[in-house]
Amino acid sequence: MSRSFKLPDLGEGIHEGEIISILVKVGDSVEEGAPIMEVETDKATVEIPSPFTGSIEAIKCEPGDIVHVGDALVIFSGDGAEAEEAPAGKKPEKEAERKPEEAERKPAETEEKKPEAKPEEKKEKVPAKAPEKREGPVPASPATRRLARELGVDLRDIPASGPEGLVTAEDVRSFAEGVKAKEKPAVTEPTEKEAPAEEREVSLALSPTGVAIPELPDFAKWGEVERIPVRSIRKATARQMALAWSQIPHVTSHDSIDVTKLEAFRQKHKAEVEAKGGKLSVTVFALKAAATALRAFPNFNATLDVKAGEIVRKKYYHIGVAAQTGEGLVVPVIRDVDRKSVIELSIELTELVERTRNRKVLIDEMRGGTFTITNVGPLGGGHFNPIINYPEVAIMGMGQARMQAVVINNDEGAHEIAPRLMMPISLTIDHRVLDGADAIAFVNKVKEVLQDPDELLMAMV
Amino acid sequence: MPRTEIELPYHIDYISVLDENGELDKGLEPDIPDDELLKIHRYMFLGRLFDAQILSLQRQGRIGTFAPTKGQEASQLGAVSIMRDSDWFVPSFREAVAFLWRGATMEGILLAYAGFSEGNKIPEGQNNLPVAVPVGSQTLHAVGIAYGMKYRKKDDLAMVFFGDGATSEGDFHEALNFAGVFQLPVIFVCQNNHWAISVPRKNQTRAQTLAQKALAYGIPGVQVDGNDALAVRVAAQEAEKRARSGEGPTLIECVTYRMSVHTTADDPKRYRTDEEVGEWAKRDPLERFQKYLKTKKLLTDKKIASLEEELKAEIQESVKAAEKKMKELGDPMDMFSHVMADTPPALEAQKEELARDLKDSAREADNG
Amino acid sequence: MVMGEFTQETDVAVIGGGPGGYAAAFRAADLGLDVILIDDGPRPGGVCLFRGCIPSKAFLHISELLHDTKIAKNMGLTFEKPSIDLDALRKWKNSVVDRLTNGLMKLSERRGVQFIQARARFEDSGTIRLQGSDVTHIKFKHAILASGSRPSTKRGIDFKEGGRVMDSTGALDIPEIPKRLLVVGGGYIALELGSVYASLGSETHVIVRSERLLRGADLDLVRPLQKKLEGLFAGIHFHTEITELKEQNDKVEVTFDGEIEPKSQSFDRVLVAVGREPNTEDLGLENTKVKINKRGFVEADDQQKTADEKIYAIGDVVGGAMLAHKAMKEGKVAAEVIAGKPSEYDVRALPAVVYTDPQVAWTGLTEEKAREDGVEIKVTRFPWKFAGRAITMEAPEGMTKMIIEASSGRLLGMGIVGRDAETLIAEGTLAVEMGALAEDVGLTVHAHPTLSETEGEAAEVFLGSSTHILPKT
Amino acid sequence: MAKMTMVQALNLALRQQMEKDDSVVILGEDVGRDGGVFRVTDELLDKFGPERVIDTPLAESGIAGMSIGMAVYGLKPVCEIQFSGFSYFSFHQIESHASRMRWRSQGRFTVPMVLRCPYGGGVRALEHHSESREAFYAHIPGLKMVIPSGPRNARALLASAIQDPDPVIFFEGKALYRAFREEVPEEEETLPLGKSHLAREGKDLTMISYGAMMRPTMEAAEILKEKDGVEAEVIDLMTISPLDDELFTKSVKKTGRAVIVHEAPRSFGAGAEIISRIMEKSFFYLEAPIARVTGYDVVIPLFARENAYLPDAQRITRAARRILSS
Repeated sequence: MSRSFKLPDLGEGIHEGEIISILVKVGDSVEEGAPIMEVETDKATVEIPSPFTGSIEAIKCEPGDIVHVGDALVIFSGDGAEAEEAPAGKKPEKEAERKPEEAERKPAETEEKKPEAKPEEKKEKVPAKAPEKREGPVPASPATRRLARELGVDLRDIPASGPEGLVTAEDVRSFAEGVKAKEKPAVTEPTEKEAPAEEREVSLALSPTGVAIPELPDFAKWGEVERIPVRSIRKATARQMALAWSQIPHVTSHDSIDVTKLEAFRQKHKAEVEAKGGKLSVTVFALKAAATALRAFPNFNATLDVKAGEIVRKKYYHIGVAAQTGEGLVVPVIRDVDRKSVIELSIELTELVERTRNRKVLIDEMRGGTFTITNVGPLGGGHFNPIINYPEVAIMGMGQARMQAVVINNDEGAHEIAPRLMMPISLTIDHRVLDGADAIAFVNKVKEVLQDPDELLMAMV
Repeated sequence: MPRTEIELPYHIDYISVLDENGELDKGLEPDIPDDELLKIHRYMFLGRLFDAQILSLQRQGRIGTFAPTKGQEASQLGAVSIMRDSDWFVPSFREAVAFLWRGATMEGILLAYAGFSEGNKIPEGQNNLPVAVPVGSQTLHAVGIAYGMKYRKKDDLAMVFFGDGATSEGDFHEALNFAGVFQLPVIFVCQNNHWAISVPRKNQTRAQTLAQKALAYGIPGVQVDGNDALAVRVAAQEAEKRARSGEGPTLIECVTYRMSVHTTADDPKRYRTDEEVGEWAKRDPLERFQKYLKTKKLLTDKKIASLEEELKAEIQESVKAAEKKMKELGDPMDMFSHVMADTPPALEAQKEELARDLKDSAREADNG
Repeated sequence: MVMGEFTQETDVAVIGGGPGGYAAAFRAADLGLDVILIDDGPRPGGVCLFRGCIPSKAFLHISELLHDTKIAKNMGLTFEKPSIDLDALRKWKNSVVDRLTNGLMKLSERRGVQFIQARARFEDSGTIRLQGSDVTHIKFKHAILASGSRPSTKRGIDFKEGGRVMDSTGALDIPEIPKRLLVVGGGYIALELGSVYASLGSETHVIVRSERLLRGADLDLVRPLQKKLEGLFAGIHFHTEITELKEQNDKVEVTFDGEIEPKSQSFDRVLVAVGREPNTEDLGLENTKVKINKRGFVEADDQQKTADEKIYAIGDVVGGAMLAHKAMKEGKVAAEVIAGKPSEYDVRALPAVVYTDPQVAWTGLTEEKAREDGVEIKVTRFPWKFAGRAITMEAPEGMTKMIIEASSGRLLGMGIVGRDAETLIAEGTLAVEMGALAEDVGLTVHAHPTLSETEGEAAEVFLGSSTHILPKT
Repeated sequence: MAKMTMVQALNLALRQQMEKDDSVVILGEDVGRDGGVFRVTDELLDKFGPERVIDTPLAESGIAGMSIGMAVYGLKPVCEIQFSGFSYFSFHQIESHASRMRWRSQGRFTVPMVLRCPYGGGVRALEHHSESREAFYAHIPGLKMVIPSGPRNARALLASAIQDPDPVIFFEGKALYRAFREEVPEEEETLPLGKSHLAREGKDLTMISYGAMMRPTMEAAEILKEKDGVEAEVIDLMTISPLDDELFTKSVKKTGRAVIVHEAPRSFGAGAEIISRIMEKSFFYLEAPIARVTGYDVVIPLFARENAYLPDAQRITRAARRILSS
């Protein structure tokens, strides 16, 4: 019996994905749980494990396809138990034994052999059917017969996989899918008046704000253009950003942090952390500092529930870290930052970023953030205006730390100009929930922690 | 098959206890305590004097249209005097005396007749319905009230007053019929004063008595000398007993006479003779009752004279109080009170409109 | 109502409150449609509950009890001759009917189906006129005609209500236990009711126009029944008809033509059960586009649609097997089609049960029909004398048979004669509907000792693996 | 929720109010044993007994007058006049007493009674059985005049009417009694008296109606949408008096056009008052004359001609098209 594997519901409203790669081929034997393909969704690239043990009978998709939840992707033949017990090859043989028998039965014969099973006079009701179809009642359970009616297919057209020509529900479904696939082009042909459904879907996905999108001019008038479909992560980013921008009144506060001491501290401990498998980056310290500040200012660790008219304060500190990947921006989340040591965070962050870049991060690992940090420093850059990761209420961005001439108070309390390593920091807040003063206070707290590694150590407790 | 006479359960009695000359039928004399007799007399007398006072005020233009009660004091007091406070009094429009007995104030009555609806206000605790002008229509309200009493298992009763004219109205018949069908504690008191404005009693019905109307509805009816407070009282007591014991309603026809005008706007000389009025004056209920009380040694001429002084003073007090009140009342805006429990928006708008108009009128008057 | 005519609008008006009608009404209501169910009885139930299946089965239960007390003697139990209180018996039957119909009334209420007691008549393809109810008209989007059938009168025999010549309705009142009863007809109603009367003590004679009993059932199933009935009845006469029938005050004089002697006899009562006729008259069908076929039934297709697009018809009135469960299925189909579902009547195994002693039941294809249609079949039989459970019940006359497609081994039909055939037949029905092979039934474990084992064994006979029957060599 | 006809819904309202409050009593002709000639009071006699479900002698004035007395005494009578055509017998009780007892007694007595009567045409009845005379009652200060348009609002409005401290005249469209069923929740529902209901939202045209005429009006709105692409707003007055002019004057401000539908004769009918209010409040927004689709100023014809008299969806649609094109 063949079974089809369908794109499962990946949760969080994800209903489609793009096939990135297929890791198996027809004829392969696959263990349950082994990866069979990679699918990129709005949120991430995920590896899809095989739900069955069995061999691949057919593959219904190819890389680049956009597939929807419920679409059949791969057809497996045989069930696990049988495949394991019987030596390979035995089963096909058995099937081969039966098939000729079935093939031998001529339509005329079948007609005689398959009388109207109903004992009453129902015959007059049956309208004449096309001659090439199977005649008389096709063996199938009542539920299967109903399914066929519901899917609008004629039982007599369906190749039977059950014993002695019995049509199963699975036969009906896969037959109906085939019919649908064939019919598809005709159905989706756009009419002049209405934008194709697909197009509307795309624009809705990119712009969820409900604002009408003005017509674009024909750019080809002015020169050559190329059109690249917006997909998956790019699409998700576009939607998320437009949503945040339209919903949240953003205010960004800029400041600079003297990280001279921190950098010294970092250099000192770098090697020992590395030995444990982590990378002691500035982001790790920023995570810790942010957690400290979030605990001090709970309204930053919150969401505005507009419908309920309430601020939802979260009692956990899961901080997202923006990571640039080849496909776009992805924000994996580190849980319970406040309860983890710098070393633990270093290891976890390194590993998470690695998996993110390799598109191995799980969707669950990108959910549940309460605050986001985006550190563009490694790439360069100074102050910038980060956009809040909706429905959070604040995001902290860091630029590249640079040596600058800074006026400081020396030990005698006098002003002097000194070279200091200054890191630009930008904090964007949701002005519905937070005010400018809150932003300054939050940044000050972060500064306090990052300027002085001793403070940082205190925060780790 | 044979033609036989149908025996009806009721027949019509006529009751008279005290004749025109003050002669008494001892056997029928009701047992009324002395102080109550004196109280009845006091109200009879007060009613008579108050009536005259109102008439005089009306003639001076100080109050509006009024329906005098003169001559009908015994009909009313003989009946209402049996009532408890928890009983309900359902008047027509000529029951000022009964109203006073039931707790209404002269001041209120004066105010009402002077055109102030506030005078009609029935204080909490007084189970009196306000004056009902559409003839006979109030009889049904007594029936409804009595139904409530029966439903709530009270031994109270409702007493409704109306005149001879009302017996021609459909509502009167419906009321008697309903009360009979549901066996309700109602006493129907018909004050047959012989005149429905200008139409004499004989033109209201061919029937020999009004009391006999009860028979058609299967309830007892009785005719009494309505100018004989004792006779009315006897009939009322019998009706009361019936009502309180769940035996249903009674119709009492009090044969009396409207000694005065129908209302102050009426001129009876157009339709009846002075002789007729003179004949009835001889049967004046007040004089007869005074004779009776004198015989019982409860009253003397001297006492009557001093009582008259006292009552007149009381009336004067009331007139003064009422006239003072009239000056305080009269804000036209008050017409919007007591329309419904809540004033609907459109009515609220009309109210504002009147307020504006009043202001504008005042301003124009000032300027003009 | 005193004044005026009151029209009510509804999605679905169901005419007839029998099993087909109420099943249709309930299904339609469950699918979110506004439904009115009309019947001239006081509650839903129809012939089945008031004058058919249910009361007759109540009585048959009694005759079964009577029978058991008799065979108990063989087992060492002796009962006194039972005394029969007819009034109490009728009262009990009525209480059974009341319980069931009241239950239906409650189900109607709970589902929001409005039940109206009235006689219905189509005024046009969208309107029904009602007689006897407060609502005078119904404007419907769809109507389901489930008006049912009534005992046939086509042999020209007059029935007077309460007379000595009874139809099944009259017989179910059991006005008395007649000393001599003549039963006309060899169908299931005749045999069931005849059995009841015979058990209660009537000397019962059955005459049948044809050469056999229970047309439609395989003869090998009928034979054990016939043998037993020959003991219960005073006589069964085939090829026999009535030529004259005179109802008198205290008896009925009957003259026969056929295999019976003497040719003139007198009976206390006569029960005529010679089929049923559809109720198509007085329904105003002429005001609609509904078509009636030559045999008098309303024409309806697999989706129960009539020639009038707004009107559907189900149950006895469309012909076929006049069975409550067929009507119920058709009712559901009609309701689903009206609700826009792709439903159709595609029953392959419609069970039929005759509640005599022994019971006869069959489902799917019969052997006779298969032979008639030239279907290549194999038939297996398992006689109950090999079944332990049957022996413990003193019911060895039973037999279970299977009609199997020769080429595929697929089960096409099943037949049973014997005790409790009514329940046993369900396995066969399910197997045929599922397209099961005899092999499937044979490989299915049946509890021992039960009568259901006979089904497993009948299948195993086909496979050659029967335990209690020697394999054929 | 159970589906009910208006008759059943009204019955439910009565039953529940009687269960809740023992001062609620029912009286009228044939309301007891017969359950009312339209069965609105069906089975209430058995449930509440003859003291609370009172079959009265045949006298409408008696029924109304007695109800007034009961109400004054503290009961909450719900009286039934068998047909509105016979309510004129009781008219003077309503006008002379029920409506003004509160004023006359200066607030001491109120008359919390409900006078129910079937009204309107469309059921092929005899003479005097088909009139729609709500204007008579709407004209009387101190009275409330309520007309439901379907089972669910009928139940809620009747419950409110019974609970109302003032007398309510409650007209029940005979044509609606059994016309259709609606889900009516078992739990008590009320609707405020004096509030109209937005039955359908639209922007091109305002249609104002009530009672049995809501059905053809809604039907017309549907036709206008399907055939003309016109979005008609439909307002169900539910209470005729006191008239809620807020909703419809606001709607007319939006649409600029109005059609009023009632089966009562046109002159001095409810439509006249509605138009006056529109003139007072929305005059400058009007873009076309206001249309009235009503019964004519004739005695309502016997049923052979009744359909021509009663407004139907076609007439309403035509009127709407006329004002839409002007």
